Amino acid sequence: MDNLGTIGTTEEQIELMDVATNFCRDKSPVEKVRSLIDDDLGYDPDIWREIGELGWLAIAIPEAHDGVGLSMAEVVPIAEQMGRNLMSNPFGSTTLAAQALLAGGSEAQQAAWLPKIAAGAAATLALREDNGDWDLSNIDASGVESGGTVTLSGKKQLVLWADSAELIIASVKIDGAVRFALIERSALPEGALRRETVIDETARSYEVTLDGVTLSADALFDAGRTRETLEKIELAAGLLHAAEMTGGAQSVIDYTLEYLKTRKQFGKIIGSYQALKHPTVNNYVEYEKARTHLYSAANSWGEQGRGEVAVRMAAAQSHSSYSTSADRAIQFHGGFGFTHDCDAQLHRRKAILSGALIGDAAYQRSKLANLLFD
Amino acid sequence: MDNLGTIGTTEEQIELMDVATNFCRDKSPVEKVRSLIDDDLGYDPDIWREIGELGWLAIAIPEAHDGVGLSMAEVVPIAEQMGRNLMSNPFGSTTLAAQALLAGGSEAQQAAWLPKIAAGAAATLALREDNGDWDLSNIDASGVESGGTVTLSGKKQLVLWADSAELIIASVKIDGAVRFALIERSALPEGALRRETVIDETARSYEVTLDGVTLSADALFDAGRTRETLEKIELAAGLLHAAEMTGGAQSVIDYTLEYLKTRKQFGKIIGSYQALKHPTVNNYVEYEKARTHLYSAANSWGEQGRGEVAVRMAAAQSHSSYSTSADRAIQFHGGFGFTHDCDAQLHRRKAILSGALIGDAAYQRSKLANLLFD
Amino acid sequence: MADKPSAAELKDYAEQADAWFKENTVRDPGFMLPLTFMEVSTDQQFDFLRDWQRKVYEAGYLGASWPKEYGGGGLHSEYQRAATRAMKKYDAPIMLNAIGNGWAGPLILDLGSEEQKQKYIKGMLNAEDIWCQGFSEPDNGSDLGNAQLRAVKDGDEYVLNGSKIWTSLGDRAKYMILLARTDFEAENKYKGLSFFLNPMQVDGISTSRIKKLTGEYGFVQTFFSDARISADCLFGGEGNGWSMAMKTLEYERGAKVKPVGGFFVKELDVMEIVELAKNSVRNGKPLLDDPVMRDKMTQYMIDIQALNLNNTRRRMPQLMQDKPMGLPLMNKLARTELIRELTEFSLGFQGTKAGYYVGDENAIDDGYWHRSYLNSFSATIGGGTSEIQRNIVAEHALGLPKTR
Amino acid sequence: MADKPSAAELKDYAEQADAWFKENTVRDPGFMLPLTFMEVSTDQQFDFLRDWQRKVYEAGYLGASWPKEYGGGGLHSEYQRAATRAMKKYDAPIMLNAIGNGWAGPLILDLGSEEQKQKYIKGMLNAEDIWCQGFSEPDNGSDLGNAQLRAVKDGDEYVLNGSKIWTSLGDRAKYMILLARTDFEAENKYKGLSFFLNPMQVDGISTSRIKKLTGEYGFVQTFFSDARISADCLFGGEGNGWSMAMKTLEYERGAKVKPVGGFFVKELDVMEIVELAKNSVRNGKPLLDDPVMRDKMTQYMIDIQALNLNNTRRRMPQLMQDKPMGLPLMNKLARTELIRELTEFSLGFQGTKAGYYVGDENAIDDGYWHRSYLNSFSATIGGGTSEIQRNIVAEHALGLPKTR
Repeated sequence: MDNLGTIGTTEEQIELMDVATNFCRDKSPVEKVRSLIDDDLGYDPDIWREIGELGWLAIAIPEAHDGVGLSMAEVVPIAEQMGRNLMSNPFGSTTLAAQALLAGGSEAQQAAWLPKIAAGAAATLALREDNGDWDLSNIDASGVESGGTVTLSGKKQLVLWADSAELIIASVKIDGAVRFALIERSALPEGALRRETVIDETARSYEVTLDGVTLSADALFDAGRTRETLEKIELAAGLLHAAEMTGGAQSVIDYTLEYLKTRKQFGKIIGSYQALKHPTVNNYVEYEKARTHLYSAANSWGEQGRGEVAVRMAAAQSHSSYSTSADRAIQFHGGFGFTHDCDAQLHRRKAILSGALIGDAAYQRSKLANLLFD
Repeated sequence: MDNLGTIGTTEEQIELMDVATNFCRDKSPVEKVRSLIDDDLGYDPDIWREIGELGWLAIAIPEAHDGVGLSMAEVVPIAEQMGRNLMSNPFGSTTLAAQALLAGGSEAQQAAWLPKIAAGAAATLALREDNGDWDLSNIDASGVESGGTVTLSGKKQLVLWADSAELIIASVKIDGAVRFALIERSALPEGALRRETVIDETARSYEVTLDGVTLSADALFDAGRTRETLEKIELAAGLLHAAEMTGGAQSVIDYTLEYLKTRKQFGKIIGSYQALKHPTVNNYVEYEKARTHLYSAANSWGEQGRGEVAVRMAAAQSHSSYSTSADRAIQFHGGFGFTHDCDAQLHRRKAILSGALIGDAAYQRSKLANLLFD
Repeated sequence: MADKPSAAELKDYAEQADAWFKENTVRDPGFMLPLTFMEVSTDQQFDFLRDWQRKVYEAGYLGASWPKEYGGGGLHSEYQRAATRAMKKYDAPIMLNAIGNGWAGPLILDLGSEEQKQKYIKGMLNAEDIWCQGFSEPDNGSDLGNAQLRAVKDGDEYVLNGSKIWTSLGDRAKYMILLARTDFEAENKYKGLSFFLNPMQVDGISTSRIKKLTGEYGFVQTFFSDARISADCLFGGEGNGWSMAMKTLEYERGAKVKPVGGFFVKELDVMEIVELAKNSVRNGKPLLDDPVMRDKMTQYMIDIQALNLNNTRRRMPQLMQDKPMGLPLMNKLARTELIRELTEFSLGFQGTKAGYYVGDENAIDDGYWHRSYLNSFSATIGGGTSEIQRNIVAEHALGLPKTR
Repeated sequence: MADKPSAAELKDYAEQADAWFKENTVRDPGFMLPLTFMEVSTDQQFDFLRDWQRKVYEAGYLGASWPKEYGGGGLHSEYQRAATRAMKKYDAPIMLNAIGNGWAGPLILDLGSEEQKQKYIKGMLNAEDIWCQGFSEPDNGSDLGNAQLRAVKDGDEYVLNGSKIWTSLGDRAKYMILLARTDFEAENKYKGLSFFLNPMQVDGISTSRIKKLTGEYGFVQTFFSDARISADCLFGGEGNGWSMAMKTLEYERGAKVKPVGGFFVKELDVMEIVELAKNSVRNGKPLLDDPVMRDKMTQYMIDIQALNLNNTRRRMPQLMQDKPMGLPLMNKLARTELIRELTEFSLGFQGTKAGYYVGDENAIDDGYWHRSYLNSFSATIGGGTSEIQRNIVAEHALGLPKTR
């Protein structure tokens, strides 16, 4: 098979890994994560500003648009460290919106938005709908074009950080074809956003009602770019969430190890019981596989064919690894694991949301099988 | 769902369980099993005679044909104990041949053969072919009928105990339709039987070349009975092998427990290590599930719909349980487990053959799914 | 001992019970009903279930086979079984007062004094007196025998200091069955324990609610600081606490005492998940058209069917000859782990909707499956973790040596 | 220390090596070639592999970077790596003398005397002198440190009594690296051990072949009864046996000494199983049209790809910051368990044909898959069982406490 990924890193990637490791650890202690659960915004605006100043939102944006001119490969270590520290903010949704603009946006659209994003403006994608389908081309929200303006209708679900986003890129059907519409949040009518209750309490998600939103026809991506835009979004999202989940798996395993090394039962440190020790080793092995796939996916990003195989392997492995490690973390913490105070549940819930957003391990495997065996 | 089986036993079943438990234990110590591996016949003719005298081959044969007039339900505890003690002989193949005669044979054919079988004559079925297909209707061996005689051609594979069988019931295609032919082994030409090397060294299997075998047209089952005959054979074989595998699982778990209770490493009885103890518990739980399904299948045998669901559940669960328990038995015996002298491999090999004969757990589940969800 | 009813008598009673539960069972009060007594979170839920238990009791379908003189129905246990079958048939809500009816009640009926029977039984049947359990402690979750809560005799009182945790209904209970240490010099940790029927409305006893991983409440931690209770509360004599505690576990497994009736835990109805699967769509196709899902679902059906049949097989001695303790001891392990796996598996049916949780209008089945999955850990952890259960099966059913 | 070659020099050498292996590699000698040095069963296999190793050595592609003065090629290790890559590329047979070249050789080159280097190195490179390993004993399979084989000093000789087991090529070897107990009063079990370069053709040393679960041979048990060997055979000094043994394990992991080249174990070629799957038919349809099989096969591809990439990642410090011992220590566990699962899984491809075994004309791939599955246990058990490996990872990579 010649479409298997390879592993490698770039200097910039490793530098960013070092910076992000310290930044995310220092700025996102778990007490802070928990205090933000009850916060409407869901993140610390000052830290968000710092992230903008660090240029992290500009990494994968071309220099022509005031970006750093690197690729998603260099975004990976940042997303990984954010996931590791349960740091939740519009970084991911904004990065994906930028990728969408790069894949589908016209020169003018890119020029209008990418510099803003590179400078720290939040953005997001509105793709999912009530059918629950992971196939993003299966949508019902629609737009009617007439005389240079488009009138939208329908609902989009699981739109992350919509209230913070200056730009919402929504998929709608126009004349039966999937199109992408650039919507300024400020242009949304009153009450268009409904905050959703999602399984991951650290995330912020909204249902967006498009009814009555009108925009100029040149706020649409070119129809000819829809397919590659959808593909780019799916891959970028897979890579980004794989990074977050891999970081999360590392951290939930470390969290469990800490408990296994200190908690005593029957007069013994419980980490000496093979009933807890060996499954933890198995989870650790699966995590290392996930991390290997993650940096293979980052390295193979952009290579035709290889890129998708590597990203889906990373997504599948990180989702199953994160889910299992967090599930066992709850169990191995015993009674404490059953409480909201135990961090294991934060990770378990986050893994569920990530799988829901990009498609769980089984879904990734079904897509992979076609790439590998057909 | 109204097609799920129920559990229950009959008095005769329990009596036979007690008799078979002692008989198989006494007559089939493992030293004997191993000595028979190098024996051409593969079983002890005196014990085979005793089995005939005990009337075990007559259990599921109607009294009208000199049988006991019970059902496969009462055969189950015997097959279970034979599997438990790795007792290998034509009991299974003969029982299945009788079931085939009951499902598809004419009154005359039944009258000709069932009394002989009830009295202890061995018989077998020749169903499988080189395509490896578990769908027994997919065959190439054929027969040409003309002027009251049928001329057969083609090869049948994995025909158990063919050299001991007085009767071989073979499936062949005649005019495009699957038919069953009653072949007296004595009528086979020289060299028609080739002993096969099968994974289970305690079993005896033959490839049967049908070329040139001719028989009278009334040695065929009626064409109209083919479908129910195939179904009956598949279910009876599923039940019988489920019983053998369940008994085998019990025995390989006990064999492992014995080792875990006596072997010392690092100055400790290894059975005190949770790394060995907990997986053994899991295997035991799966075994008990298999045994529950087995006696549900025996009890539901003959009930339309329920019978097949219960039998396939028993076959699926016993195959996966036996396979896993034997696999772990090899591992948990350490270096000794890797030797031919360790009994674990006898069981592991037997589980592979059983799965090959009736269809492994995955195959059983695929059939079950249709019964449960469609 | 009440007489065994005739088939006709039993039939009449069963029909009455059937009719009653058919008429009176409320399945959807407009809010989510707890599946177990450990999940009672809101006042609404508590009040509803308390009223329901009283109503069932007053209709004569709870404690029907407990002695008349203490508030029971005095009937043969066949009657109660018939009533319980009717509750199951109509998917009736759980009985709230689990620790009272399932643990304390049988113990008191079995070993209690006349006064104790008079004092406690009726109040637990009609749910007037809610009971809770005080065995686990924060530092000894799995190691009950190591309980450290201190009970010091002082005149005709005991002075209690320490803390208990995972107390279901602890903040609503009138009594607690309490495992406390009366002797710190005992030759082994078990002999130092004593068992109390402990009143909760006492100075020095306070509770704080524990927020569960589901975001709901249902357990409390109970603190004892110089709490004084009458020495009469001691049950079974000093130093016999461990054997009393073990007895309550036996009763729970259905030994000796006649069944009080009803159920404290609703068993997950498998068909619900089959329904979810049948109604789920994945990439535009019915989920059960996806052979991978079919295969997994089929394996779960095999598991579920096995565990359900095991309950029958357990009562068939002819199929329980070899390792007779195996089935009884493995049941909790197998069932709770299966429910955890199954509820987790169900999240994979939901596509992007798996992102929603209880409280969102877009959540499938109001988030029932997510909640059930998260709650499933209460059973794989509580009452002896699955890891402890494997030790128990290994040591008591398979005869493997203890892990030191 | 040989100079690092220039790109051009290396390219020339690599091209020569490539050409040589392209021309000389025999992939199918007409009988089944062992995948590992532990599976050499017949004389035919042994003779073939011995000749092959000599041929490769004489061509300068084995031991190319070992010191010239002892029989090596004296080249920089980049050369040897290039040659090994060529062997892999043409799927060349394994190097037979694994214990000699992989274990004893590096030890002797690292710590041996001039005489020892002169005496042993060349003979192990050209496969003239076959080496075997005597660490495990029948009663101490996993507990090497507890070795009981007795070595008693008597004048300028040691007298050996006891037994070793799982000795690959033990019946064909000229030398054995032997772990024996010279001091039964040592303060701990490890300090009582000494390490010997033990000659096998000595009175009192006998071997008996062990039949494997595959039905084949490949290991022997070696018996020592009053076998006398020269005291010169002691290596590393009395009481240092354990540290010598541990060193051999380090060399095996590729530490310190330059690579001898070639490989002693053929890695299962994943694509083989994909091919099997692609060519298999199930119920009339291609196996890989069965989505359940596709799904499982895909997961295995994910696992295989991860383990293969891990070998590269291990050499990337920037991706090995956290738990640096994790990847190296988990490799054996992960790889051997995967191969066991994968080969077992492959049996499910074969329908009724899975009933056949090596030697039957109807067997798929001559029974290669059944045999590989059964043989896979030699790797999940030998060299420290998977259970021991999990302890090692837990304790040395994750910092969990020892299990007592």
